[in-house]
Amino acid sequence: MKTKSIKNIFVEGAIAPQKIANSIAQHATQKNIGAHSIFLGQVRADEKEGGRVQAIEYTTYKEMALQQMHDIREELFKKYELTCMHVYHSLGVVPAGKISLFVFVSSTHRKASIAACEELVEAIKFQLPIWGKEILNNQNTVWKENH
Amino acid sequence: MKTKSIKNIFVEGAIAPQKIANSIAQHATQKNIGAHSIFLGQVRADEKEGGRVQAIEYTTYKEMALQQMHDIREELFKKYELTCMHVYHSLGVVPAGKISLFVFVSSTHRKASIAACEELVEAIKFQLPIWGKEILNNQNTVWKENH
Amino acid sequence: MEILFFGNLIDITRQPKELIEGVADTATLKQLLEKKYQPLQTAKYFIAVNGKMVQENTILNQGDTVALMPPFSGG
Amino acid sequence: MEILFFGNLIDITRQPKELIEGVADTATLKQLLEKKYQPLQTAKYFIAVNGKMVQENTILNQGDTVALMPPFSGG
Repeated sequence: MKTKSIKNIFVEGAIAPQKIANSIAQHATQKNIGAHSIFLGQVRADEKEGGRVQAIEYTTYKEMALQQMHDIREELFKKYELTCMHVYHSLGVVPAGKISLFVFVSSTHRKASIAACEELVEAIKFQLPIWGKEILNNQNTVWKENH
Repeated sequence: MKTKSIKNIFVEGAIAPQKIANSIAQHATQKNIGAHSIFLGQVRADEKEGGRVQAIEYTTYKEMALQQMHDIREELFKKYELTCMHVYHSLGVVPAGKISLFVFVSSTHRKASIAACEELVEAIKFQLPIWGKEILNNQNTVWKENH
Repeated sequence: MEILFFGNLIDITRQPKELIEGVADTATLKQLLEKKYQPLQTAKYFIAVNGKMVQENTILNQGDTVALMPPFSGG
Repeated sequence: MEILFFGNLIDITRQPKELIEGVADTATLKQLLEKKYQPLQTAKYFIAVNGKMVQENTILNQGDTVALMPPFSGG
């Protein structure tokens, strides 16, 4: 563990659009920000053998995920000229159509926020110990895979 | 002019965070969406010779801008597998700290929305006849330049 | 024929549009305007005819709309 | 030593964690677990010791936490 504080990224259940609006509004006081890049992951009602996805249930190895996220954050702040970076990921059940991932990167010029946001989304998908279990409308479950 | 309808992208003054939240919430019914990529342009209070930017006043050649935007939109829908694309740009005065550009691209898989959003932002900056005039706190003005 | 000016070009022309008739092509129009508004000679601008950018000299017809546009700076 | 199971591995082990003592290294632990939970033999998983991914065989000490993790699928 580093001595720098480890931020929590996890929220229980879906992420409300209002939370996103509030996050944006809070950045109006930072007058050196020119660009916000936001990525939202939304739960799809995919057709699977035997049913349609109704929801995804997310679990994590929290301690490791937060440490990894902390390291990813530090790397990106070193690599790009960023003003701020916020990440929220759902745990527990998120119904289809709702938001489970909210990534928010701000910078003075657009290129930094756009590039960092893309890199951050990939890192979250492939480096954070989080698992999604798709719950079908016939109550069967399928473990999600990332591509 | 094409026969397909030309959408308006312009809004008077700053774009409210609440509009962004509403746009996101409206996509909850589209169950094939897995990814939203959003770009927001925020007016910076840059220091210029003789003063600090207080606001930007935007003007456009509206008829041409909307036709160009229409063509850019069609190109991107051809190139990427997208579910929807929304663009809003301010006209008139937008104070520092407020949002003047809201770009919102949705797709089933993240790569399409991320790539299309980036391309769309570049196209908006360099292909749409829109001009920003920076209004300084000493009431001088400086014509904005895009890089 | 309607001539539209945008962005910092309006600081030069002091008006957003004017009507001019009997100009054969865009090259002639440029000459005419740069004589009338001398700072246009050193200004950077593009020309659009009826909402389409033109790079080459282009024939003008009655009823055309010609726009003089400095580099874009939206966003 | 605490062993943690995640994702679909819990479908195999039927428990999210168990305590095991006196195992020298991660290779030995793998053998032991794959004998106890045979479907683990064909499952795809990574091992982390105290929250750090390990690729090579790694010595285990008392008090270590070992996690067995299938491919991540967050987002």
